[in-house]
Amino acid sequence: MTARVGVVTFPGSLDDGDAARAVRISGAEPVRLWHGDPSLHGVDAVVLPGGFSYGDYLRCGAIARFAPVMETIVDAAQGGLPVLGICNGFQILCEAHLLPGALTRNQHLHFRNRDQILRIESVGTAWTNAFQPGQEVLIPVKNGEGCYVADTATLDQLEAEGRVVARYIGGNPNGSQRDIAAITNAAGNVVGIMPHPEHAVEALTGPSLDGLGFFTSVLKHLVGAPA
Amino acid sequence: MTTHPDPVRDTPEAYSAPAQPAEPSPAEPAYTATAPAPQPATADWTDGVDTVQRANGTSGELQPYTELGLRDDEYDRIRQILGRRPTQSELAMYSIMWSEHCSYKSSKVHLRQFGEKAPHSDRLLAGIGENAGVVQISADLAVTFKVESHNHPSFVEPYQGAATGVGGIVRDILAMGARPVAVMDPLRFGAADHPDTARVLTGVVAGVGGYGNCLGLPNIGGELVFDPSYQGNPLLNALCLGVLPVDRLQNKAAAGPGNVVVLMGAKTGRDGIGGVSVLASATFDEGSEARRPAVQVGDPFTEKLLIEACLELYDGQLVVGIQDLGGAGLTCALTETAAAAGTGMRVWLERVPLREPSMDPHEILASESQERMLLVVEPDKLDAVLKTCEKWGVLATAIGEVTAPEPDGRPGRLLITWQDHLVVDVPPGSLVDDGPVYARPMREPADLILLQADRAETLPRPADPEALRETVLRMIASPNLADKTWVTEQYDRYVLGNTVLAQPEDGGVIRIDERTGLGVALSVDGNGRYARLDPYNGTKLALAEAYRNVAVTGATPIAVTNCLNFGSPEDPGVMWQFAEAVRGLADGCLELGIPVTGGNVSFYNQTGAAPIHPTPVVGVLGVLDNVADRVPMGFVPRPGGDHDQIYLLGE
Amino acid sequence: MPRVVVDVMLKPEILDPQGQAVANALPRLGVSDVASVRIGRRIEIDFTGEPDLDRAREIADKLLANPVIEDFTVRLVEADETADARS
Amino acid sequence: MPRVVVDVMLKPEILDPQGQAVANALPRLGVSDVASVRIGRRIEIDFTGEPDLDRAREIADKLLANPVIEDFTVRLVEADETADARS
Ligand SMILES: Nc1ncnc2c1ncn2[C@@H]1O[C@H](COP(=O)(O)OP(=O)(O)O)[C@@H](O)[C@H]1O
Repeated sequence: MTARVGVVTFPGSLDDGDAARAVRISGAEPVRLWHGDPSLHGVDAVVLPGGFSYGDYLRCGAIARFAPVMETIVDAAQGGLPVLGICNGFQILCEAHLLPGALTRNQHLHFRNRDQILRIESVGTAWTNAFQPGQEVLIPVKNGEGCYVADTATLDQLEAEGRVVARYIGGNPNGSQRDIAAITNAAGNVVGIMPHPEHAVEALTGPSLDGLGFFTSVLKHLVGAPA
Repeated sequence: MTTHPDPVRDTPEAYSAPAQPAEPSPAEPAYTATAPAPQPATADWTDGVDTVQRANGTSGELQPYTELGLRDDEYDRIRQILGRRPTQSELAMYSIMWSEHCSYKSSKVHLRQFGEKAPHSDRLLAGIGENAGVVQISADLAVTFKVESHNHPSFVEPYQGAATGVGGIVRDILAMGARPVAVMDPLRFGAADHPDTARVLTGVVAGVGGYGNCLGLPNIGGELVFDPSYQGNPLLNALCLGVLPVDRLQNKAAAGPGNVVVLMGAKTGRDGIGGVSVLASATFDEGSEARRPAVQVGDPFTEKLLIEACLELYDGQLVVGIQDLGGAGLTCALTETAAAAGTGMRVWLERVPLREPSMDPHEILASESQERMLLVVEPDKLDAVLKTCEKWGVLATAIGEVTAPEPDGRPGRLLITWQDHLVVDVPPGSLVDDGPVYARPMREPADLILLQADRAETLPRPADPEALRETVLRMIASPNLADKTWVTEQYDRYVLGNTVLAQPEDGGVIRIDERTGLGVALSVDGNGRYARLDPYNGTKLALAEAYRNVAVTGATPIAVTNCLNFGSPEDPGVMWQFAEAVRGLADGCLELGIPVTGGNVSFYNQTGAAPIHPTPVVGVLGVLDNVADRVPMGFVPRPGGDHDQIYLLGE
Repeated sequence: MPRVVVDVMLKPEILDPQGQAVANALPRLGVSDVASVRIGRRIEIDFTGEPDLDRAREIADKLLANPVIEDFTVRLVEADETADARS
Repeated sequence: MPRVVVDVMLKPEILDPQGQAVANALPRLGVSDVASVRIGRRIEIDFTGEPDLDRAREIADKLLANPVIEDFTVRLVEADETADARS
């Protein structure tokens, strides 16, 4: 049976179609979820896509956190449902307190879009088990508020527990503390990542195929490979 | 030095151009940086609104038409059309629709060459005269594209000016039934090291990025040129590309008497009504100018919802006609939709949702508030339309209905009431189609001969390797040739997942059909310095460059759009440059065998009496049957160590 | 040492998409008695010596606000006061 | 009718790149006596009825500020006062 991976559309979501395409290319069935519908329609995992939910006018992700679908997702995530937040999705996960810390304005104050090398630091999550530890991957970043911040205690804890999932290599594009590009919760089922793996799944349109690993990881995870 | 005779005279003698006093209208009218002229003491607007009935009884009342940019003969013609003086609201509407920006009164006589010289094309589903040209690219798919300017606002408030420039062209594309899928941004700024360039450039780039990124439209190319001639008048041109199934093509005609007229999107506020604020009623206190913002603020989030809601309406076949609200707001949308169908329209203006309740009828009609569309809907589909809008959180309000043409077959009339007072009663076509047309005087600029005499051959040439090296280094360090990454990094080029080529490639390539690989290539180019030296060949050169840039991606060029940025048309030298540029583009298109499908004219780009370099910007669109066959710019290393041969084509 | 606070708000007639987005989100938090929300910037300036209001006004006019679309006010606030009041 | 003003500022230990950019630009305007600039948000809330400070505090806590990185204050201001003071 093919896995069903939900992709949430908030008003202002932009990369939702791309996330659904990536799910399809990885071999799963994408299921579109609507912000106003609290039901997850029985999906096996959820992607919160990139974009500017609600215009990102107050703080990125601040308003989306209160969407009806998010209440269900927060509960399900606490129960172990794999959830991947990409860019705006990462911001929403932080705002919803599923992940610690916050994403703030890029330190150079500009939106930045570039092809970025990341090092996968943790392969123990539901979304990264298909990578090798320390593997370097090429994935586009594109964000205006991607600078990850948290207090020192939180950062130290993330490091100590192996919850820094990916780091920027060869230049930090937004000033993130400790070059953090992606983190996970303690259980490893919820991952937030600032770069866009869904834009690195086709040779024609992406800088690499490295993004596919995130989506195949969750399939592996769902068929029972230990996370 | 030659003086060209007026080539065309198709309007009554009174409306062909004599040497006339300067018009106050700037290129993008209704937009003013400075406070409008004080209201003439003679105007006596009483407490209430200026109704048709009142206008009938006060035919001698003086009206501030000069301050609104209308000439004596234009005002007389309005009175002749109406058989009375116009009401305040009508005067505002005529001043807007007969402005250079909306009526193309100085450019029309030249632009018609694009139609006359156009090579035949079976692909063209909609051409000049529509919101944007539509070109068929397969049995069931079409694309639409157009480039427009938002130059003056981008100088005063660079971020918002640029942002709303992108927003405006996106709505043009949306109105054709298309999903917007990419943008491009040809830009011109003053000298790179001028302090004000830092303000304008950073603001404009952030605005183009801020709006486009937030809409989820990949930016696939553009231009960045520095030249002192743009110091006080930068150019922000924005191009948008859209895709539609052939059978989803929309049009703006308000057909079908009894159909409902729906205003959709943002609330209407006092945005950009500076141009008509001389009509403010006498009860307005001093300082009321402060309440009339000349710059609009964009709301890309609302526009994104507008796009999704409109596409759902099209797919449900819920609309008969649709028109975006741009620079001329409701005035333009109401008159153009009615005129296109030959119908009349009845509008209850107090139903328009307002951001500020105290607005007067003429302000509502002139408002340039962004993120709005006008729909024509069959009554039994109204509920479904409102429901779709509600789903997306977009405001939609029935504000009027389509009425029948006159019994004798003449077009219907546009009747607008404000709380049961009739404030507008006009034939819509008189605003849209019967505006003044001028064949303005033209003269080759006096300095052209000298400019042309100063030839490149007289420049010192590098004589030895060291000098050559130094020249090359100087060139690649010059702002116009240097790396553009600082700009392009601020734009999302990945969103939607169909960008096959983007910066720094010569042309952008977008995949249109994921199953077949069908796609299009686009390039926009212009060269103001060349056009200054020779506007005819300079424009051909811009066309040829865009054509080549598209061709080298592997695409077959099939259609052209353009944005003609010039100084004041009242300057015979500028008018000559304009005429030469249009002639060059039309001839070039004929030679290359591709049609101009649409475009935009921006006049009055000058600082004081000094015009910018004539800057025709030309966009060319090509088709690729399979985007996998695209040819990127870089030489790709061959597997197995085989070497490629390199050839130089051309002279 | 007192600090200078510059408040920059969009002019009342200018569209405020941010404020609008927040106002639209409030009903979901169970708040129904808010008529309008406007969002602007608060800028706190600390001078090395005596706070200089005129200087601050000049900075606001040239750098912090665009007078075409924004209004600003400049005032003195006790520094520790603002910090203390924060929750 | 008084309005509620919520001031949201980044916590002192969080880097404020916007404020820093302004501070760095000041010498070019000939200003050399500014020690620091911090930029936050000022949010003006008008209630339909009596302004409700507790309600406003709740909105600020849940939505307007992110307690991980920001502090806020909530206070009442006379509406016309704020408007008058603007230059
Ligand atoms: N330089 C030009 N070349 C070709 N067509 C033009 C040019 N300028 C304007 N047009 C056409 O004239 C019509 C009116 O233009 P415009 O007023 O810019 O459109 P809109 O009403 O969408 O703002 C459009 O169909 C446009 O394509």
